[in-house]
Amino acid sequence: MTDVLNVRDLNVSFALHESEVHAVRELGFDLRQGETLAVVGESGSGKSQSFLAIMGLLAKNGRATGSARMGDVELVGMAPGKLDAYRGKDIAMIFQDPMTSLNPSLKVKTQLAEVLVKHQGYSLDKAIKESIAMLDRVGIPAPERRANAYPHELSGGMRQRVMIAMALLCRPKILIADEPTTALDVTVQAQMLDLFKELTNDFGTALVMITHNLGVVAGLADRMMVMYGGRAVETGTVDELFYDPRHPYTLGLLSSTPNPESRARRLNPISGLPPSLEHLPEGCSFNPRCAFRFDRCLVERPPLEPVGEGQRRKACFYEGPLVAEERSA
Amino acid sequence: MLTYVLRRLASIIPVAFIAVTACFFILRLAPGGPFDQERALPPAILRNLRAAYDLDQPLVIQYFIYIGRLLRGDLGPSMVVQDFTVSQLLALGLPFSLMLGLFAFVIATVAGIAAGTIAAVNQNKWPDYVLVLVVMIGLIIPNFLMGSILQLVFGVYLRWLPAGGWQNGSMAHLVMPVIVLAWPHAARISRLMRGSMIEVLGSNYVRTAKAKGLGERLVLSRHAIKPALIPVVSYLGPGLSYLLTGSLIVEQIFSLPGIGRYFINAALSRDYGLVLGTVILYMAIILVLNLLVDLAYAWLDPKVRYR
Amino acid sequence: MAGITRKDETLSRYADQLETLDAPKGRSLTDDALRRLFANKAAMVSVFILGAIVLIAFIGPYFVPWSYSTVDWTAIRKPPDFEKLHYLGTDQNGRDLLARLLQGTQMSLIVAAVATAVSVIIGIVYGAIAGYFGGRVDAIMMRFVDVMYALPYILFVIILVVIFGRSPILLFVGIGAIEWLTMARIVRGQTLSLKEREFIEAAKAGGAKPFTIIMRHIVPNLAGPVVIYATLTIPEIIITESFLSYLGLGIQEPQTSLGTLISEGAQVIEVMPWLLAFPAVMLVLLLLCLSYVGDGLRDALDPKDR
Amino acid sequence: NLHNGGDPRTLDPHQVSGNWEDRPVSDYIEGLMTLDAVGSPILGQAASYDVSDDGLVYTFTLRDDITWSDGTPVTARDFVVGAQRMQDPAKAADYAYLMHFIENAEAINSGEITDFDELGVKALDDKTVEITLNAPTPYLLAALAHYTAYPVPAHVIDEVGDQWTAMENIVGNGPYTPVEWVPGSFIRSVKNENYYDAANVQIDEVIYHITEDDNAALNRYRAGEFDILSSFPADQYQLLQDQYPGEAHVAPFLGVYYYVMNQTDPALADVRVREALSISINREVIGPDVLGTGELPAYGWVPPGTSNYEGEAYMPDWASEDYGARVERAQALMEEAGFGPDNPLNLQLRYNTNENHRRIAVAIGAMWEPLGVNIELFNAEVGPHYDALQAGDFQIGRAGWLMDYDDASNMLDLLKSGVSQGDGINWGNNYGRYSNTEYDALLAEAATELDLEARAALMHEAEAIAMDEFGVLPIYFYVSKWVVSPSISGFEDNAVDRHLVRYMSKSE
Amino acid sequence: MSAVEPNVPGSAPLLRIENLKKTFSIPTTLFRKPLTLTALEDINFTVEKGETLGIVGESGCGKSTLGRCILQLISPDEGKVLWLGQDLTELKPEEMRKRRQDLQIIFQDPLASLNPRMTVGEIISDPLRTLRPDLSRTERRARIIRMMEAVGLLPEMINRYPHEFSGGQAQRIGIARALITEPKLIVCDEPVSALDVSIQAQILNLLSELKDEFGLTLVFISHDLSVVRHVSDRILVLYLGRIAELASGEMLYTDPKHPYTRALLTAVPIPDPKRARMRDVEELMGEVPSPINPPSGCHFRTRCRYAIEKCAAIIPPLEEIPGGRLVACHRWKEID
Ligand SMILES: Nc1ncnc2c1ncn2[C@@H]1O[C@H](COP(=O)(O)OP(=O)(O)OP(=O)(O)O)[C@@H](O)[C@H]1O
Ligand SMILES: Nc1ncnc2c1ncn2[C@@H]1O[C@H](COP(=O)(O)OP(=O)(O)OP(=O)(O)O)[C@@H](O)[C@H]1O
Ligand SMILES: [Mg+2]
Ligand SMILES: [Mg+2]
Repeated sequence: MTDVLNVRDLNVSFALHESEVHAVRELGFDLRQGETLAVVGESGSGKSQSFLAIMGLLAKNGRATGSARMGDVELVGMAPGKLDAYRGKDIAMIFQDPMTSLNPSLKVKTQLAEVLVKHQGYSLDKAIKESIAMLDRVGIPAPERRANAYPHELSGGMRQRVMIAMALLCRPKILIADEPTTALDVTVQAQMLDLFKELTNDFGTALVMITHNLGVVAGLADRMMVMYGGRAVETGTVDELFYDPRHPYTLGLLSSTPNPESRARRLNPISGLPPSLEHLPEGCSFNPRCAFRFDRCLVERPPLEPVGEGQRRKACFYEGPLVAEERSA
Repeated sequence: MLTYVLRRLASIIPVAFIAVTACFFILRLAPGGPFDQERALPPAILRNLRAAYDLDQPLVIQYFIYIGRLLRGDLGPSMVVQDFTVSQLLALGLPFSLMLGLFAFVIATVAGIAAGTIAAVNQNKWPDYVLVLVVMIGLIIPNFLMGSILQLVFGVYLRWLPAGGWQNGSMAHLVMPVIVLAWPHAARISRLMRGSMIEVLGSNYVRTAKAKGLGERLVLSRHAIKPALIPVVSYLGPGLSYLLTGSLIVEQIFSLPGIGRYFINAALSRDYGLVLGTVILYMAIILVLNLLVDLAYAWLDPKVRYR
Repeated sequence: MAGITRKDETLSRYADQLETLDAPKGRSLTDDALRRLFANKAAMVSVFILGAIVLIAFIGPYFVPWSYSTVDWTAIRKPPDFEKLHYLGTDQNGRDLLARLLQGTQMSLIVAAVATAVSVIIGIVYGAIAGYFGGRVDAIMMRFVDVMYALPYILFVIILVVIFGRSPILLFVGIGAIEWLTMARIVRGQTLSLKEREFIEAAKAGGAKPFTIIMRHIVPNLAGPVVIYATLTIPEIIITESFLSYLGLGIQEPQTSLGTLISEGAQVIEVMPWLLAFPAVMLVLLLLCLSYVGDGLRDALDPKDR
Repeated sequence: NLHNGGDPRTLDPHQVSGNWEDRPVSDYIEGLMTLDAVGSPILGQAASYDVSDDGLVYTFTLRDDITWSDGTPVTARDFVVGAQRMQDPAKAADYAYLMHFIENAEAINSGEITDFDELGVKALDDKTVEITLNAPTPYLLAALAHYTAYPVPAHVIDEVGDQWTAMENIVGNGPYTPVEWVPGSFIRSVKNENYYDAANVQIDEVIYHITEDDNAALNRYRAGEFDILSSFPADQYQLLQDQYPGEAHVAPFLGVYYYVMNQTDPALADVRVREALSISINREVIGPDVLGTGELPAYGWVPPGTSNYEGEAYMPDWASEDYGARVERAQALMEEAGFGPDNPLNLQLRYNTNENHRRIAVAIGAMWEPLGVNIELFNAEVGPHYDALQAGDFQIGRAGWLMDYDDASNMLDLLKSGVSQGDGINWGNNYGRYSNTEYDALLAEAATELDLEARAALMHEAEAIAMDEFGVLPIYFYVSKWVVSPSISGFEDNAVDRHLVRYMSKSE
Repeated sequence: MSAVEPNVPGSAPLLRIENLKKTFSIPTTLFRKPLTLTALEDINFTVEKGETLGIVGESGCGKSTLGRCILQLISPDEGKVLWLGQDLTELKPEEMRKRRQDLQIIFQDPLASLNPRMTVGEIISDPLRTLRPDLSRTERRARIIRMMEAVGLLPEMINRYPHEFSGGQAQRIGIARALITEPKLIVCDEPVSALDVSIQAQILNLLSELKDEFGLTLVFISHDLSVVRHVSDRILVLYLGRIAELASGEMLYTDPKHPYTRALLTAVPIPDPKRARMRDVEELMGEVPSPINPPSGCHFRTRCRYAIEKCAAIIPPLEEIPGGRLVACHRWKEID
């Protein structure tokens, strides 16, 4: 399997009036054809911004450096005019916030069909037909009528599905899905996940799934990447990370998940507050909340290093077993 | 929605009626009358004049006489331009004003939207500053001055264009008036456009459009324009009605047969009939335009509902 | 996490504590906007020039050897002449143009400030109310605006003058009271779509009264178009003033205003160009700076933009 | 072959009142008398006339070959109908009073007589018109060349009534016939081939451009679009002289620009104050410097060149005095009257809105300053301004008088005392309420004097009385300001400022 | 906690919804009549003090609309919203505003519900400013900062604008705003869907603490059944604007009666990769029907494997069945 995306040393920062927010730091990962990479992590840890940077869609005050190569094409720093040849066609993105991400003054079908007209050179009629078919495929009832609706007439879930449909239209090589199913109910979510699976299988699309729902990760992803404070702290296959987390934050995430089968009264969140990106703590960013920290963590930042043989990596100095019972506070 | 349109159209009548009534009495509050001239008219003649125009009746009676005639579709005589009735004057000037106004309107709107968009895309870079400069010149330089300058430069010195007049109806006669009329209008539109465009360009749905790889042109023309037009559209209604009727200076400088001058001159010369006639006309124009604007809102922003 | 409590005392104590610590203070859009405005070069240069113009207009007359009404019989319609201390020349009445220009600028600045303030305030409040309440209220309020549009504004001014006599202040207020119409329409249009946004619903859920919603949630989001339109209104006001003054309804001789100076100067472009050039330069400078400041202000008021 | 002016109210000669209306009207309708190129009355539609010995009855015989532009012959009835319409109260003609010297005209006009046939204008037969006057009127022939005495096409009026001036109905008996009128833009008239002198009418088509903005008109003239301008902005005189030498025609004409002093005002009732105000005006700078077109300073009341007014023009002694001395004397007079630096006289000076009026007011205000007179300038629109003057609601007001007909009495009548009428005194155009019984008596005597010289002497005497008492403040005599392209010949300056196109020709 | 309406005289339930109905009209073209979309119909339930009612259902089934109706942000077409026995739909605006201190909502769309021109501090303090004018500035600020900490926002972010936050952070701002007035009932419209599990756990813990400590009542709308299950005492299942089933969380999960509920439960993703892969989702047949033109009879019948003729003819009533639960299905007995 070939790599479709190689990201190296990606940094994203935002200029604020007095300071700079360094939202993503030294991010690096590879994405293979047909695989599904789940990106999980703290909210505000830079998941969305990393991929917006790759798409060339940062807010005006944002700046990206580093490299993101899609085959031979370097995406970071490419002029928007050139990027447009790839965006929407080879690399597509489903945004997190479906209400504001759809144009309120255009009909759904217009917003869908234009992608096909632009990238596949379809006639408008054909593109609309295709779009309606895609709406149908993502499970929107009465797609012909919905295609004629304006976004505000749709419920949140339907808007989200429209966003998904939009991204899928060109069968992209890389699909970045930024929390695509958060607004969906489980039955539809299941449908969507199937759809994503089909897509990766049939077209070899590489899927990046940004999500908070570990259930979704478990069911869909091949590999996952955990982010904290703007950095990747652990990567590996889903099984590795779920059953043998090596980073305390990963462990924290897993243990704070509510289990549908058991009904504990209290959940186990990670104690403490997420860090401020403006002033990250010295050393490891996670250290103030970490139960396993030792002196070195306070002064030195652990690099993302391979663990054992495989592709697995983590950024933590602690080498011992992570057992929940051992956690102190 | 059809009923909405019909209802709005029907509302022209009562609103125009109110406007006429208000105007009728306000006019009479203002000092001076239509027959004040440089020299005193002998009382007998003044009496004759007043009788000829029913001005000798009590005000309320005059009002009912006027309304009565109005209901029969008669706007009455003009007191100052006696050879024409008010309806004739307006009917003669309106086609010209419509043509001039629409010309200027289309040009100004297109130019203004384009300039505003370009400025917004290049926010705080040199094209932005330059466009602001170019466009604002049209607004800052008062139209009488702009008119004179154009006339001198293109009419007198260069002799490229006729300096005024309208007798043979050639387009060349329209060039300067349209420029004078359209420029400030374009300036306003471009300013409003720039502001709202900047706002829209920062929105998430424009980001979505970019993510689709649409290219800047399409992103602007399909995704950004419509929402960005919303504040501009509210200006377009009054703006167009102003272009149709507010061309006094342009008409005077270029000797054009429009209706713009009646809107001010009739009031100044207390030509009661003509003032009321222009008010009715203006009322109709503005109500229709505002209706169009409100329909345009619904088109631009589907969330806006009619009630 | 017992902080979300009804224990007001605990919280008050906490509040006192906060005072002593340097916990971040709350800031508002205005503070931010000002700071951002200062960072905008074009706007700051313009602010500086504007400041200079204001200063010169108000203090300058004390340093000019002529008063704006003094007639110099020896120098009627003379171009700039440094020996006679007519630095910008004289008009057809032999009055010093520099003195008149300063006086006129002063007058126009006052007119612009007062009338714009009046028109902006009325326009915003009126437009926001109409747009926010919508429906019948909106229809009636907007029809009123239409009627006002249709009535010849000259008549209003004439009647105002008749009723209240000729006070410049009144005139400014009068002009402002005419110019608010378009502002109101623009504000209403924006409000119509703003009020459908979810954060307005959120404010309602927060128990805000309609008036509060309008003032706190709608009006700040109108800032962009309002600022821009206000900078568009100013030239209009200056010209309207000169027209009214020309009709004898505005500023009375021997006082003058920029607009008046220009409309007089426009008559003699070729024969006495100085009478047009200096006031025109002043006006263009003034208004261009205003529009750059307006842009800067709009940008500054937009938190997404820096 | 173009021309220019303001926007006419009407082309009906009997409703017309301004010179911009007169121009197209007088080119399409001709009265019994008409004017030659220099403005003197000559025979028009009339071939000849007789005057009775008492000067009260004039009998005119019409030309044989005259017809309206539609071919219908012009008859005496057309003149009678014209005169009757003029006085018809229902028609409410502004200028009806100009013809009130005709027998019964005034009574008909005010509705006292309802039988129009009693009017002193009668058709003796198809070709003979008889006019009966109240009193001998030396300027009658000139008055008959005025539009108030024009005939109307009775046959058209019979059919369409007041609509006869509509473009589809209009016919004339003059050298041109209007064919197109675009309000706000132009009126176009073409040569009337039925005109008796058509053979000598050179120009085929006249376009009267409606351009209210004088500067714009001048620009269009300079752009080659106009051949003649009927006025130009005074400030541009220099430019015209430099760049278009000889094309600007500035000629005196019959009118005076003056300030009225309200003599019901206690301060202004004092003749010393009035004298001080008058002599401290430096009239020599107004025309050349303030206005720039060189208007003649006015020290007397009757414009130079007025007909039937032979004799030395009034010129006060102080006119030749040194201006500085005059100001000193004025200061002394003011002091005598009780005003001075400590007790300044505050006066409001009203003028109607106009650039020139404003400038003159400013200049004169400045001239009065040394007298300790504080002037507050107050301008208003024409209507309210004259309302205020007529109501006597002012202190000093600007006014101007363009003579309706070329006769000194037209000027002097302005200063006659008011006449008692039912509900008060009608001061007419004597806004300042100047009143002097001797003056009134002299004028009354002149009105019945048949001998022109004696009549002129009486009037001179009256003028001197009023001027010596500073009844008004004449400032300057009007000039007409035309610009005529070198390609036009046949344009002659004249004091009545009426220029018929039939005398002009254009070379290519 | 009994699920059946106790309706003890004198002690009205905290919130009681009766026969609620809400339709929207959807304009079509210029000349045609607008279509009617029935978003909610025939909704009846009660919420007791201190209880958490979970609401689940297909997206577009009217959950948010229901939430808005409870808060009177939109007015229902029919029916009553009784707050302590008082019908909110009949209150005057002024009285309703006073009530708002007790009733709050956390909006579904985090970013859209935040005023883009207000700083976070201002947004959170906005309800306080209107509802608690008695507080001084510093006190208000203290509360804001406390609140921000409570929902996991750093106090130093107080001067940032909404667009400078990530989705999850924005969501927390919304939560903070709802909590700051110390309401008695909060409608949480997917309050944690955008949050990472750790913060989600923190918020859920916070909510349940508030509940325990002050008897806060929640109406908790979510898609995430594990979360709903975790927080809710009872769960209401909506389908196309109607109630399908209402039962205590325990019962619903262990023994779902309505076929739709069953389908939902099997689709819940399991956060365990191996089991997730093995699992067999009972996929629903067919399409979600449109609320504009819903199927006759039982709305779910088109996708229901148990549907019979009766289902197409008669709308199943909401029946009370043993265990104090309600279900709207003709065949609940026969199923399973
Ligand atoms: N325009 C901006 N200006 C300043 N800071 C920004 C801007 N946009 C995002 N940020 C900051 O960048 C950080 C990363 O944001 P990002 O959207 O990538 O988070 P995320 O991981 O996607 O979180 P979530 O799961 O909540 O969506 C956040 O702390 C956010 O506050
Ligand atoms: N303002 C409106 N105008 C027209 N239709 C509306 C409006 N608001 C909601 N709807 C419709 O009402 C139905 C219910 O919407 P609602 O937002 O309550 O769904 P929901 O259950 O919250 O969905 P989701 O879980 O996706 O948020 C949907 O079909 C939606 O399209
Ligand atoms: Mg995100
Ligand atoms: Mg919802």
